[in-house]
Amino acid sequence: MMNAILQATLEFLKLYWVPLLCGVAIVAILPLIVGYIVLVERKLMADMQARLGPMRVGPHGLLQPIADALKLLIKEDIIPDNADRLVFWLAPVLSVGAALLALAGLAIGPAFQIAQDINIGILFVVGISALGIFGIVLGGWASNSHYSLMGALRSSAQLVSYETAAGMALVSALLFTGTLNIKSIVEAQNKEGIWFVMLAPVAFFTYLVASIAETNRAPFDLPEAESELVAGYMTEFSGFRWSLYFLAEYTNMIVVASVATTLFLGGWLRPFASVPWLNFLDFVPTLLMAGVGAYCIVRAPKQPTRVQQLFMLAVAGLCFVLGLVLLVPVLVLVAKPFYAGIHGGFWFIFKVSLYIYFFMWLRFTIPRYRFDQLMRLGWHFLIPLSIINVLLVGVALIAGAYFNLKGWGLLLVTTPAAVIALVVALLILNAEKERNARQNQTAASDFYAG
Amino acid sequence: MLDKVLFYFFAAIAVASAALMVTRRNVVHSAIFLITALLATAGIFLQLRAEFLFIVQIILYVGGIMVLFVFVIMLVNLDVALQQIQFARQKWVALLVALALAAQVGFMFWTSGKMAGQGLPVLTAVAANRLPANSETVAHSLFESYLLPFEIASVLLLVAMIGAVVMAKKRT
Amino acid sequence: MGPQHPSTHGVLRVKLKLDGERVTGSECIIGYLHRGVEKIAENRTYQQFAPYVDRMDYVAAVSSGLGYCEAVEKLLLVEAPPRARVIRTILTELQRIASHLLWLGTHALDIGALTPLFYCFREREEILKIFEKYCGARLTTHAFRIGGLQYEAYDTFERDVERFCKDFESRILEYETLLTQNRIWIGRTKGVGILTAADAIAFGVTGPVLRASGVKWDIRKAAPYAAYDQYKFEIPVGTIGDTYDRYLVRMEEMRQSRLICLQAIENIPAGPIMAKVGKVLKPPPGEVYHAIEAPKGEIGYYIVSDGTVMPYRVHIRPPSFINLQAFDRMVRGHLVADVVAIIGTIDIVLGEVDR
Amino acid sequence: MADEPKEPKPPQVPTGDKPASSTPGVSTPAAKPADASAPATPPKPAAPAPPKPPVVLQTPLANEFVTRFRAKFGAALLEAIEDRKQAILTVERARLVEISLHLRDEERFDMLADLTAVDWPKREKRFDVVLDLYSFPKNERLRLKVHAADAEEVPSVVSVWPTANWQEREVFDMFGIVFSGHPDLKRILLPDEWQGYPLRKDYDILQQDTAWVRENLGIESGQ
Repeated sequence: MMNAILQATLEFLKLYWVPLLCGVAIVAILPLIVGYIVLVERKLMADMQARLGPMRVGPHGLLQPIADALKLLIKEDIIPDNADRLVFWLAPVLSVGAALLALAGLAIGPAFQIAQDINIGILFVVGISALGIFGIVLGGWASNSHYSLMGALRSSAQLVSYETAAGMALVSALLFTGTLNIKSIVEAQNKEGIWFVMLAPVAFFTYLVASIAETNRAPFDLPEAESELVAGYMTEFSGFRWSLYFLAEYTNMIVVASVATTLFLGGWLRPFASVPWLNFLDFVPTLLMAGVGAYCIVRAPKQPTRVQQLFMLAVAGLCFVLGLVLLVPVLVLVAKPFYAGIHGGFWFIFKVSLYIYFFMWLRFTIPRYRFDQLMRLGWHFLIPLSIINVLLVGVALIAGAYFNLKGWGLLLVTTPAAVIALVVALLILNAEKERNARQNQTAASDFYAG
Repeated sequence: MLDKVLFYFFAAIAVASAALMVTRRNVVHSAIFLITALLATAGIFLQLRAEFLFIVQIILYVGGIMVLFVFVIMLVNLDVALQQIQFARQKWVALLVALALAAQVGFMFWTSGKMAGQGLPVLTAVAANRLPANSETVAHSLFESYLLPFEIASVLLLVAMIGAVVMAKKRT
Repeated sequence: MGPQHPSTHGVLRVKLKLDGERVTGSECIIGYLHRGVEKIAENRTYQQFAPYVDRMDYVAAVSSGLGYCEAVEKLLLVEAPPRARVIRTILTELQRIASHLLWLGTHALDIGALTPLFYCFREREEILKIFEKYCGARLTTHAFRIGGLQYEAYDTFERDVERFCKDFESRILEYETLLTQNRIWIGRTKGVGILTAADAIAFGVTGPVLRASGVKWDIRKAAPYAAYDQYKFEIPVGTIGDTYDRYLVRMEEMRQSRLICLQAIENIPAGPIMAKVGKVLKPPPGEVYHAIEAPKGEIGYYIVSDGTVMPYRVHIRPPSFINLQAFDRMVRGHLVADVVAIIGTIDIVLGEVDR
Repeated sequence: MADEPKEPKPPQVPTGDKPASSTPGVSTPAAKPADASAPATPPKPAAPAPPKPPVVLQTPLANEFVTRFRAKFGAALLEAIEDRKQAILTVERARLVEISLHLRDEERFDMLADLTAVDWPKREKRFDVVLDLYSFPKNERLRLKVHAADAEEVPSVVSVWPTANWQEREVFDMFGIVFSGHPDLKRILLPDEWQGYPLRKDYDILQQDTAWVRENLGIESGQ
């Protein structure tokens, strides 16, 4: 029996050592990436609020995430008495596990994808991230305080209802690709020469809103911020356990952002990838990196302490090296095969960070929805809109095939579809207003169905 | 070789969690073990290269139905459920049915041993690349050869949903 | 919602009777910050009591100080010189803007918008700098004395106030772009916490809350005090008296206050800043009730003097205390999430509620 | 009361045994006497004399509003004076609610700005319950006063102006005056089990509820 297992593992290793390695790499680097995303968020928030944000730890607060991580590791880990130990331990693990597993399905660059060619790509990602709900519900239940249970139920109700809307939005985009495999989706966008966001803008919009709600962020971050629920399901967790939830939330954000990029914004394709005369765009990444490096050098002497100046110079050096790495495949012919991998990776990360920037931007500017408004938006507005949008895109596709339009030609057909969808949206909205006016808002509405 | 090990691994988990699920006193624990059982069956689908079924199993059962289960468990206040005696009085009837079932399964294994082929028929899955992409095959069969049953089933589901909503409406 | 709650603006405990998510009744338990100001007043001379007045509504200390000083001046039948009255008006209007800014910031934060708080505090900082340059204190300023002013306006006073007023116009637009047209903000505030005009008057509610319900009444116009009769300004009035109307009324009030300051700086009359008032104040026996328009409503001082150095009885009519009574009427039938918005929109300061 | 600029006040010859304050009321702001040489400490009047010693500023109020009011209520109106141009009506305690209803409906004093009390321990009717009314249409203020002895109940005006609810509770909390007909008369600012009524003159400022302190704070005394 023993050698059977040994042989099986050897066989397993021979077959899958590359994705295993990538998996380990991702799981190791991710906390760091998430830490720096949090830093960027705090800096952005500060900048928008006419203040500076974390400046103390390292130059411009660059070492802040490491300090946070250390603090969280050392912090005392309190388990509320007569809480259910097993579930209390399991819940955050489940949450993080689901988020990281979903990350496996995604393709950063044409070469870099952990689960190489599973042909249910997008479905795999969406399905696995749906497991995250258990982490939240069980977490709320395990800390057995009434408030966190209520918070957990509310956030999972929100997740469940917005998943349908997100699912339908993805369906209308998948109509164009015809396959679920991530790599072929991006190829389809490359072949068509146009990103699907132009073909199905309404779908992109519904997916955007639904993904914000799905990751419990910005106007929909009700469970944590609700004044009497304090921190929702996360209240009782402290120290590292809490940071697991935090990690799960930000990884979910990355997962959602990369699904949107792959499906709508053309994955790792350079904007106007197939347009030959726009090739100078290849130099944009290097110029960007060089710009950042130069800024760091300019700022370096201004740093108060010696070690911070060195640190800034190191960051500048890193940026220049990256710039160089991005430049080499474009110029040197021999490095042509690497071109797709490196530049693809850059553009993918660039689009994902734009998407996440938009998340953060929303968080700082607009106030929070009330829970019943949130559910009403989900059920009465988003889901019907996305279903109707799927029908309209289907009809548009048939018309497109009939006139056998290709690429940009498809726009002729899909834009009217989008316009009709918007008209329908407006119809739903003022139907909503009349219903409210009639009801003068005092009727008790069932909160979980919204 | 790898498939065999994987299969046994998932099967063991499925059986163990099913057994645990039934014996747990705490409702939430049994729900968790039910989820692990479902995930294990999904694993077996994957091991048989049916990834569409794998993901549908996860989305449908674990992501959909189990969430509902856990919701209901949370909303119904738990301590009442705990007090009720877990095992109803018809213990003997249950034992009888279990024995009958075990006998039948045993008979099935025994006869299959007799047939051509060797012992426990463990399907060795075909390598992934030679299989047609199974989401397409599922789609083809579902929407082409069995379109009518598909439509009837959806209508049936629709009616069930509307029924549920109507019943819920009356109560609030 | 216990006394240590993040969004009750101080130590206020609210017992909510809920039916599911809906509030059916509420009871405010107050008194946590009760310092017995009125009892202390009976054992302090008139001048010694002045700083206590600032500690009641610590967000609008200048205007409560003005109310007290003017009440005692009425008791003494003394009139502050014109220069003092104009400077008092400028400082009170600046304090009104500062108090409204603090209200806007915390109110928006309760409803979820993070950024307005920092914008508001940036402007409020400018005002507090002016106070600091004028009388050395930022919050509990004790800027006025009975009979006039203690300090002459420092030399760049006009320029500072003018600079502040000049760029405050664009700043208000900044807040408005963030909130007024924001669909979620409207969703959270429109139709929430409605108080009809009749209820408002019945509950004795005053200030922006009353004006938002449609009653056009402002003591600065009804019974002008200090130098308000010399300036032109409108009184913003709401229509249905919900949280959104109160928001609009207060934003408009900030604009009007800015106009008053601008008009006032043009000609601050020369002359003495202190009336002929002796060191020891012994007002002739009798009583007086003097009310002014504080940012939160009508703050009234009922002072009874028996001719001695110490007042026989001082009663303060605090706007927050009486406005809070209307809270129960406004919160009925709303959701728990709205309770936070309603507490914010009444704009109460617990120091003033408990005295 | 709109403060029109001060016109010289007719000095009113004070009756009673107290020397009048040496200089008449102020005529122009600048000419205010250096220090208000009001009598050092007015001797406490004998019981039957009007509660406050007559002083140059209080003139009997004789405008048409008072005549109309006297015509309607006659005996209920005990005294109508004007102190520093603010009208004060002292009315009979029993008919307070009836008078308030009249004032609110006919005279249109639709807002009760303030309700408080003053403690004059020397008088046998020691408490003054003071109501400050305001009328939006007429833009006028009026002060109603009611005298009440220690154990006497004052009829509550919550039915007329709901705003009186908390204010009466505060007066009860601070003075111990019971308002009959008040929906739930209990302490509003002080802890419920607090003994004594702080704002009474005989309640020394340093005195505190020693029982409460010993029990809650576990120390002998707060000082």
